[in-house]
Amino acid sequence: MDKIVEQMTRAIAQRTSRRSFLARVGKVILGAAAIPLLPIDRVVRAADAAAGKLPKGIEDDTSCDYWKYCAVDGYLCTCCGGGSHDCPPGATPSPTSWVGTCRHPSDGRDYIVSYRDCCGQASCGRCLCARTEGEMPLYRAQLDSDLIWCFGAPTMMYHCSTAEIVGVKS
Amino acid sequence: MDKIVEQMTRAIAQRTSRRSFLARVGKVILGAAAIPLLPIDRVVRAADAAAGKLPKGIEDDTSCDYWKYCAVDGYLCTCCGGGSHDCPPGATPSPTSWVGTCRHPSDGRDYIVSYRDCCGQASCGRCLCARTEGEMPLYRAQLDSDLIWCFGAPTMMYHCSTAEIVGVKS
Amino acid sequence: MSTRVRSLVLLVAAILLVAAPRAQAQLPPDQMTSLALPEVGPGWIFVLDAGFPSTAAARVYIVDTGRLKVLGQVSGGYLSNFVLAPDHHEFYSVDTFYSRGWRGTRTDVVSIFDAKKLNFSGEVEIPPKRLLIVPKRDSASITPDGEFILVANMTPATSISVVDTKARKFVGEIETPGCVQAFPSGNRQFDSICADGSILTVQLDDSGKAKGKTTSKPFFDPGKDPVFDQPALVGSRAYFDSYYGNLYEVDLSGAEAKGAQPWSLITAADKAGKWRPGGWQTVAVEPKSGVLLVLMHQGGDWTHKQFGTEVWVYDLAQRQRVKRIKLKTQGYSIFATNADKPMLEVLDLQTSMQEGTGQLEAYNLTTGKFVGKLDELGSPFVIYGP
Amino acid sequence: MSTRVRSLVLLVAAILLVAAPRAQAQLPPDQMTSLALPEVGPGWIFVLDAGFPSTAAARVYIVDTGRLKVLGQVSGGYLSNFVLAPDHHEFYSVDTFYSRGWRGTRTDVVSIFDAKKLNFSGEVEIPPKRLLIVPKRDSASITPDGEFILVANMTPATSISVVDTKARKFVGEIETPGCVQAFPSGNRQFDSICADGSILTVQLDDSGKAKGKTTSKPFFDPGKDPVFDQPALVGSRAYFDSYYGNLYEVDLSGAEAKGAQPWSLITAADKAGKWRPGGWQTVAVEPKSGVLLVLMHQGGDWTHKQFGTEVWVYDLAQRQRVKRIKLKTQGYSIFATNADKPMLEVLDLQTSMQEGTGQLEAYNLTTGKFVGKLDELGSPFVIYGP
Repeated sequence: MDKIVEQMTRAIAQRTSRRSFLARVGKVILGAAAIPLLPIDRVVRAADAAAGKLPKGIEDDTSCDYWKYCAVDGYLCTCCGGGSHDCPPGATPSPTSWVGTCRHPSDGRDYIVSYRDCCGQASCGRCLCARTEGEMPLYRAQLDSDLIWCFGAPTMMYHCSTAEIVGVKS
Repeated sequence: MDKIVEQMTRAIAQRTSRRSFLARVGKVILGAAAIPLLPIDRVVRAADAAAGKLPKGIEDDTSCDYWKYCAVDGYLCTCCGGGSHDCPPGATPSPTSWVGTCRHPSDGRDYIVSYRDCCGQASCGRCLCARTEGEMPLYRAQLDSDLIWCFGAPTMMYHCSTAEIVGVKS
Repeated sequence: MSTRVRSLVLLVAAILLVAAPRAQAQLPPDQMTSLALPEVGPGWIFVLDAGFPSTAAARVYIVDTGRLKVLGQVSGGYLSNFVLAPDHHEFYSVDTFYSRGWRGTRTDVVSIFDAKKLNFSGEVEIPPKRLLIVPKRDSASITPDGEFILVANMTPATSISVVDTKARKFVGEIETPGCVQAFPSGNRQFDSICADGSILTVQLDDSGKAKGKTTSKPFFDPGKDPVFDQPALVGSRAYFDSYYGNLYEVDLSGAEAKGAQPWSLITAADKAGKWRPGGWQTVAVEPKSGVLLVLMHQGGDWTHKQFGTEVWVYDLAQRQRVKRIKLKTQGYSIFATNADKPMLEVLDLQTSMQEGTGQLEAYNLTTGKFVGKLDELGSPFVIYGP
Repeated sequence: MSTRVRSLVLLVAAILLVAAPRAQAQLPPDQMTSLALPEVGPGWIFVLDAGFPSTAAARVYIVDTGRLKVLGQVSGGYLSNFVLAPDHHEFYSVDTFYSRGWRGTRTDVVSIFDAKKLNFSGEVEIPPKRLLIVPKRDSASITPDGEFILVANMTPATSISVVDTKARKFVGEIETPGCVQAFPSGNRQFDSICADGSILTVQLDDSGKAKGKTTSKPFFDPGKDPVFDQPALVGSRAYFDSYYGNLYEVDLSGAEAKGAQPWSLITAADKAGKWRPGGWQTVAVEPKSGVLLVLMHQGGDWTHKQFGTEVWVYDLAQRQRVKRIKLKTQGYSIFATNADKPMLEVLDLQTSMQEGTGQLEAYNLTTGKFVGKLDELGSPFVIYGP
């Protein structure tokens, strides 16, 4: 898991020019030495019911039941003019995020999902979705979904929430 | 009626040191020469039903049915730590207001009521009450209840709404 | 890849997966971007959410009424107004901000946004005098050529602030004593409605300063039959409905506004049934079909803000009612669109302004049938069209 | 004349009037004033409304739980925190503001209010780094002597800003790498909770600068049984409940925090019934009665934010459950008061955070009976006590 987080951090760092900032983020939030990072083996997957009946909205990215949203917390960008991993016009993807693991309903794979806030517009206020699979208290900030995850964005003003696949859990 | 408005303006002016401001208010909003001011004879009184059954909250100043509230429009100060004619702590009574006429449920008299906003705190958000007896469009601003009536107050930030008896309709 | 296409891909993938659950490649990593808007479409509307209960955080939802979908948002301030550039290249929010949210120094600005990316691109400071009211249409507007934005002030003295959109500069303030709002009626002309039932017409010069003012004869009697202050505007023609159910047409094209003889929207039977207009934005015109729409309810005197249960449709040429559309949910504001077909859009604040559960309902104007709805629009009061 | 007295006068007048409808004098003109608060009472609570959906307009409702009445409001900003001076002469709102509401320059301040008149009396600017999160207790706090306000920062590097309340000055920033929040545990000492399950104790000098830091041994295993991050604090004793239903007591009085052996809040049968703690502010202590309260629900793993259906009451000395209080409405945050009798206060966000329909319900802690409720509290997350 630490490797995945590291990859993610790297991937994010490649996408942004704020490298020095992110190096710091990495050290502070993600790196922190000997601390076990994710209680990953106890993550309850959204689609444990995959073999049986699937929730109605599991393939609908405007539904809180959408498979990628297993640990999303906020107003869904898909209801605000954005996509499941696209910010609405006028909002900027945060270079930082908390992470979760969601099982795809059909391929059965566990995907690492980065929950990146879109920042720089007033709160969207539509489709509030608060799911808590794998979500941890504030002292494990990188897994806390209640934080405004706009660190490194031009502003800390929260607009809406996305879910971006960053890889498959190995 | 014009006399009452004039009296009210005077009464308000006595209560505030911003006389020059209010003289101007008087001229602009209340004085305006030959313009007929209040469609007072067509005001529907809150308690026309006084002879029959009274609304449940007609004597309860935290109820939207309270007799003095026949033209109130906003969050009731009585639900925000204030009184029916007292601002909650931290909020300032506006020296200006719109006016209405409400019949007292028991004495049958028609009282001129000044709907003074309390200003200088963020909106209270409790006990929204929107009654429209005698309420006029924006071109009759002194009878428009949708305006932020904080003219002459230290700030135009609306907190809640009161109803103050200023006299009896003669 | 648009959201729609991507959803489709996922759906197709999912269908394939059901057949062969482990055969396919894993989903690739997503690439996060910010979306941009297409050109403003004829079926778009702009829904102003007043932001109750806070009132200090207005927003405008940009809505595609054809898909009943939110396309984006323009963020505002304390009881903001919205203005759309006639050439659709910019959106404007006319805002009041306090430096500390609810306290501190007041600043009024026209905030400018790029209409594609919705990026904030600048602001023009105006005198901190703008009319603060539960948001109404025409408290801020723009000349048809897009040169000047007109912002209504009230201190309570009334005036209009003029902003030059090209120069991005405040041009000056025009006093409009006893008259309110700014109905744009020409590239160098706007009108305000006055306390005695007359119309003030103001002519502007090319720099946006007043060069002439004319007060019309009263076109209605505010003491007897007040008109609502949010008329339907088509070009320089204004359609005002009144508390008692009359329709006043006013020609704003000339230097002096000219009111026509009013006509009644209600029959004797309607009157007996206590039908009358009411709500917030109570009247609309759909020019292509030549119809006038009025939001109606049954109520006594001073029920002018009661929610409407029906929308009555009138043939404007014949001055005759041609249809009654019963609303599924009681409405507060109405608007007409005509992208592929004439449509009625109805805003509904539901049970309470405090709950932020306002919604939009769409009806086919030809058939009167309910088409669909869009919910979670906060406390929406006003609809603007492109 | 207080509201209550005046209401009484009106009521008496009304009763008289029924007997002799035209005999009495007319009501005198009202005299409008601004009310002041009495001394903070033991039955008062401070309910933090996060202001959803806007999030930029937090407010604190000051509530008398005895009368279930709102006494006043402290207005805030973007995801504000609330702090009460221990001597009750001032209230503080720890705020973030943008100069243009949702855009512009960020400024973080401690806003100071007079506790009687609720007048804004000054602000102390702090580095624009404060932790922005759906509001939690202890993201801002004050030393027991009222000298220093401690504000949690996250950039995401973690630190604490210290404000001197007497001098009304920002004193400095103390780095707390890997540790968050500020639990005040002495006049010159506070604690933060760390990612590895340990506690960082920071000693202050008289100027509010750090003069010593000690990290305790981990008192819980975050990978196995995470504790909630909003403990009940009584003096320098912290009570943390955990996801899996254990109670961790930590003594914060010394230079190094000392965790006690945890004990289980649930029996084997409870476990089988899937009972566990959950919500937002999930644990409370009522020291006079010596009871611990935990908000409980039935759910699987990762249901730690599910609304609670019951509050379980434990004798702290015996470490034994003594009562189960079934909630009328599912709760999200709990608190205990003891003005005349021990009471349980429960915050409920109802069906949705978007609707601003949050309410407070009060229960008698001795009998477990529902006493009453106070509604329309916006989106309330946190309860603070005097």
